[in-house]
Amino acid sequence: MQPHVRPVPGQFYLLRASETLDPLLRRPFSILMWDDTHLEFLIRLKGRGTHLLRNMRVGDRIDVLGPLGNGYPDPLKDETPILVAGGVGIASVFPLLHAGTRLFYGAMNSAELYLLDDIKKLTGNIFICTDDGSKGFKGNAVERLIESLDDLAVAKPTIYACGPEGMIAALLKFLSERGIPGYISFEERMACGIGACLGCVIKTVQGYKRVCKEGPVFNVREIVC
Amino acid sequence: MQPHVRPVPGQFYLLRASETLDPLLRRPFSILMWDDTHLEFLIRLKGRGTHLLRNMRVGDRIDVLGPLGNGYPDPLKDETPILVAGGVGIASVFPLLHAGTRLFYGAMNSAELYLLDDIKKLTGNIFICTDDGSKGFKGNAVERLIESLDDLAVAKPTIYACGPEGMIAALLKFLSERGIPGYISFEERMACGIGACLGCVIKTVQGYKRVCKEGPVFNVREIVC
Amino acid sequence: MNLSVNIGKLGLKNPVMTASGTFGYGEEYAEFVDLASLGAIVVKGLSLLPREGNPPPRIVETPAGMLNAIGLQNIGVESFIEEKLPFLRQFNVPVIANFFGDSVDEYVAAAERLSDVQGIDGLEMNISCPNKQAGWLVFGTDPEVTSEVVSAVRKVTGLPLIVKLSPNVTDIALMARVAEDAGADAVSLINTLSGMAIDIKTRRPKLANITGGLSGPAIKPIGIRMVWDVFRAVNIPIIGSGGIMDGDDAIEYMLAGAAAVAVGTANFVSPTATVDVLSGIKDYMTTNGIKDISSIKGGLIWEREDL
Amino acid sequence: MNLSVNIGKLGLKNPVMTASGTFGYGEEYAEFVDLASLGAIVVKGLSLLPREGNPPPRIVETPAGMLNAIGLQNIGVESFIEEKLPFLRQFNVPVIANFFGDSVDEYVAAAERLSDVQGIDGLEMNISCPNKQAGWLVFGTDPEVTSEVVSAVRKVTGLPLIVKLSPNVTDIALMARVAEDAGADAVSLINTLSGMAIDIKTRRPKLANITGGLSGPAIKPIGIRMVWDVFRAVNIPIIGSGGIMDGDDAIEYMLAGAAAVAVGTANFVSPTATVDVLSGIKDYMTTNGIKDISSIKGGLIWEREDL
Ligand SMILES: Cc1cc2nc3c(=O)[nH]c(=O)nc-3n(C[C@H](O)[C@H](O)[C@H](O)COP(=O)(O)OP(=O)(O)OC[C@H]3O[C@@H](n4cnc5c(N)ncnc54)[C@H](O)[C@@H]3O)c2cc1C
Ligand SMILES: Cc1cc2nc3c(=O)[nH]c(=O)nc-3n(C[C@H](O)[C@H](O)[C@H](O)COP(=O)(O)OP(=O)(O)OC[C@H]3O[C@@H](n4cnc5c(N)ncnc54)[C@H](O)[C@@H]3O)c2cc1C
Ligand SMILES: Cc1cc2nc3c(=O)[nH]c(=O)nc-3n(C[C@H](O)[C@H](O)[C@H](O)COP(=O)(O)O)c2cc1C
Ligand SMILES: Cc1cc2nc3c(=O)[nH]c(=O)nc-3n(C[C@H](O)[C@H](O)[C@H](O)COP(=O)(O)O)c2cc1C
Ligand code: FES
Ligand code: FES
Repeated sequence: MQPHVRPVPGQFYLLRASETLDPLLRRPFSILMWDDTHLEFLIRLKGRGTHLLRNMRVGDRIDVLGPLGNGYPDPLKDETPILVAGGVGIASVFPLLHAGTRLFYGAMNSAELYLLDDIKKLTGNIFICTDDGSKGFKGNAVERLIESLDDLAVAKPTIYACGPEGMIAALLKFLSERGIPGYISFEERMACGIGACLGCVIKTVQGYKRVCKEGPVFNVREIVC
Repeated sequence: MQPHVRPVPGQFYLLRASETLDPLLRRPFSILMWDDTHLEFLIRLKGRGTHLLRNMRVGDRIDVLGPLGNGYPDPLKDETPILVAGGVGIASVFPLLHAGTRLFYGAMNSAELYLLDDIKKLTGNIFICTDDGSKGFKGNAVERLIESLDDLAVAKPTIYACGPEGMIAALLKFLSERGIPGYISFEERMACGIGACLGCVIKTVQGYKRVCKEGPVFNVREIVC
Repeated sequence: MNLSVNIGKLGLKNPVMTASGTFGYGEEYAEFVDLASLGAIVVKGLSLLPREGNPPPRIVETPAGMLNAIGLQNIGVESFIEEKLPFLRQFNVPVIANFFGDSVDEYVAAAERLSDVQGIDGLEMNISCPNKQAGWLVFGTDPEVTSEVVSAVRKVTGLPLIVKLSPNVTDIALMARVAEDAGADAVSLINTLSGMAIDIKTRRPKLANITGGLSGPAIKPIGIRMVWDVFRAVNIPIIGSGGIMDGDDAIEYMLAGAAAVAVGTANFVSPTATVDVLSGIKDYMTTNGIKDISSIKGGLIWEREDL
Repeated sequence: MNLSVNIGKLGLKNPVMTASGTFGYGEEYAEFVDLASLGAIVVKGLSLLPREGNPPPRIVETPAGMLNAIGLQNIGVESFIEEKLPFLRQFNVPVIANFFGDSVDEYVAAAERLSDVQGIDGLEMNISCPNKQAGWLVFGTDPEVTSEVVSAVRKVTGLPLIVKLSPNVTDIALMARVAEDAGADAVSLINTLSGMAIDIKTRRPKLANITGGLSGPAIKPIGIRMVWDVFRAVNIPIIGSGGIMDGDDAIEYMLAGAAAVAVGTANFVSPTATVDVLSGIKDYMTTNGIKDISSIKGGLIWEREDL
């Protein structure tokens, strides 16, 4: 592999495993880890595209486009970043983990909690939750955040989050009620990934914005639910 | 693999390697060799379907439909079968080879002559030809047949042939001029392979007939050029 | 689980039919499929007299689809009745005769003859073929001609009459209304889209007939849209087709408004496609707690003011 | 090797154009493609005033294709001229402004304004959009309305005028003749086919707009057929599009009658698709000893009496 443009946390790549005309479009995935010659992704099997990726073998060629999108902004000096992830959304915030970073991580059940060992190597401040209680707190990551945030007593908490729709909706509600700043990585169907097709928009206070170009990370203040 | 219906020489199978919707249709291939648990094919790389077949690896699932079509009829008691093959057409007549069978086998060049070692194990009566003279007689298999047939002085020669269009046309002309009987395996685009779509017809004296059902082997007397 | 549906007065035990021209006369698939398990068998399009069809090549694969220019080759109404129908009558499955003509008179004569025999349970008129009297015009693209030919056939048959619409039109809903007004008991759509492919090496058309009909998964989005357009325009049942490969595709057509579905090109990809579609439909019903398949017809949830 | 072609009085250095709406305003692809190497850049469809477009989801993948319902989101003619055109003018490449309106007046006003500035080399009218005055009717499906709107635009512009035809019609050749008679210098086809997809779990349309436009390889056979139909019907040049993924596809369109080609959905699959198509065309010319690309236009070899 050739040396590549280094991504920043929260950016994503478009991958294509298919060599035929079906499936046709590339699939977007957040960058998980990287070094000079490797890119690593965490991919949850969903439909045809991810299954084709799963069936690839060492030595197969994959078509990679990226890094794309904006990535997470750095927290201001006096802010304390708090990460919130749901399921495979951990991939997006994982590169933000540093020694001691606080992470609220939830999933439907323990089988959908990924990378726990890698996470634990980086930080002990993890709040694990599962909907079915099979691991950690029984409930979702946002409920846990709401319960714990005041107790944590951190200075200027700033949320960095990625997860499924329901979690994001609850999070947005909480952050806006409490006036807490935050950055959330959004998902939308994509074709081009480079801002040309206008396929991937979400509603913001300034009208539709492209998840692949102005996003995937948006300031919570921009978002219109 | 489950025990399968045993094919007869000249029959074919429809194979499908693709698991996606493109390419969509199965591809027809003559049966080359078989036993209780194996089927063997000789496949020349042509377009997308054959390239997908090539990329398969041991353990991959392949979708197999067959045996299909009629296959070659047995020669009559007093007839002497003579096989004529062009390039990959050898696959079709290969199962007819017995000790001593006469085979005229031609190709563009020596690289497109297949299975020579296997053939030689079965018979010494081989007449090899290449268009470029890189192996054997310089010229095509039909020219060679025309030149040699009388010298062979066989009783009631009956031709069994499979090969490219040009070769088949020359062969049909020669056989009809000389009134020699013969059976030729034809190729036509196929969809269903089982006689339902009427996609694979060729012109015969009794109107269009289906290569997949009434063929692929036709009596030379039936064919309208 | 109730899988039965009605196409006019014709009751089917389940909504999975075969698409004309892709299932031969039924017998070709008998070794792969229990014919009695199907909702109905629609046979290859028949004309009054036998037809030779087009010269080969008749088939080309295209991206996620195929073009065909069979040219309506068939053995003719009489041979069908004598040679093919007795086989089909052995099975407990409705037989629908797809038919066509080059003139209104030919349509009428074929319909009359087919209505005259035991063992044919319904007629499907294919109006996607050229009208000899009107030159290149096709019966299924000019509303007036469509109305004339459907009305004429309606007069001579008491069998359930399905009109199979051409998708090569500006306004499919209009064509469906015309068929309904002319007496059709149901409409069937979509037939193939007119298409073409060229061999760039030889510079010749890949089909001897130059153009052909596009079918297969490639056209499914167009079929779904047209069924939905027609569903909002007529009161008679719709038989949906176009790229149905599995049970999920069939459900998609039914949510758009189809009462039943026809499986076409999928039979070529897998000879058990029809029964696989049926078991996929059952799986969906089980998973989603659906007791009666008819309850999902037109069940698309949507809100838009401008439609 | 001569790759240059003419679209009316507009000379292109090669026949590879971008398809409107798939190449943004050009700048999005500047890091992947040397814009000056293209035949022409056709920008995203512009309206007099900016448009918000449809709510998401706007995109669905389909077998060998995709549906889009962007809803003609664009920054409007004025912002285009101020913010986007200066960037494009840096490159030695013709810029074609694709535009549309909800009424004849809006078409005329947009065309007038776009004809008024330096740096726009041609206009492409998209007539596949709904006509507010005529309810659901689309400018591109009723010959009388098409004639009216094209004539009106022709009167106010001296720029080469390309009319982009809708494929959702019974007779595309008729629509092309209407455009030619109304003063078009060229026609461009095909735009997307109207299609739809349903999520069977939620029973909702996969696109917020319910229906969308089908593009990509799936529709290529329809595009080729329509270009061939139009080629035999008009004398003005044709810009072919619909599923062009590589040089071979482009050659296929040119053999059917296209003078130039537009690359659309392929840009999403590979951002270098346009230049890859161009080099594929060159390879074909080399392999086949073709000196002048124009010599293959309409070079399909065919014989049939009934057409
Ligand atoms: C910016 C971004 C980052 C992402 N990062 C990750 C990640 O790190 N790991 C991971 O497992 N998944 C990630 N996803 C989701 C991932 O893109 C989808 O799961 C994947 O595209 C599904 O493809 P499929 O063919 O398996 O599923 P199918 O459902 O068959 O896909 C059909 C179509 O829908 C699109 N699609 C389906 N689900 C989504 C979705 N959630 N978001 C956007 N498009 C979708 C596909 O791209 C495809 O075009 C991310 C999505 C976005 C937008
Ligand atoms: C009865 C029969 C037996 C055959 N036996 C053999 C064999 O033993 N070994 C072998 O290498 N080839 C054989 N062929 C030819 C083989 O089917 C084609 O080479 C193959 O289908 C090409 O597929 P592709 O996707 O690689 O090529 P593409 O050109 O991409 O195929 C496009 C389409 O055209 C069809 N097609 C292309 N060439 C042919 C052809 N010659 N005949 C029929 N359809 C064609 C394909 O099936 C496909 O539908 C046989 C063909 C027939 C009809
Ligand atoms: C090879 C072939 C032959 C067909 N013959 C007929 C026919 O005789 N009469 C008819 O009404 N439709 C005919 N059709 C159209 C199909 O019945 C069906 O409407 C169409 O193919 C779309 O469905 P599909 O995409 O599932 O194939 C034919 C289609 C194919 C592919
Ligand atoms: C996302 C998208 C947006 C499009 N926007 C426009 C547009 O604004 N104006 C227009 O005339 N055509 C538009 N089109 C149609 C394309 O220009 C092209 O005609 C069509 O997609 C067929 O070509 P393809 O199959 O190569 O994509 C759009 C197509 C797509 C996929
Ligand atoms: S995916 Fe095309 S603009 Fe975002
Ligand atoms: S391939 Fe269908 S009839 Fe032969």
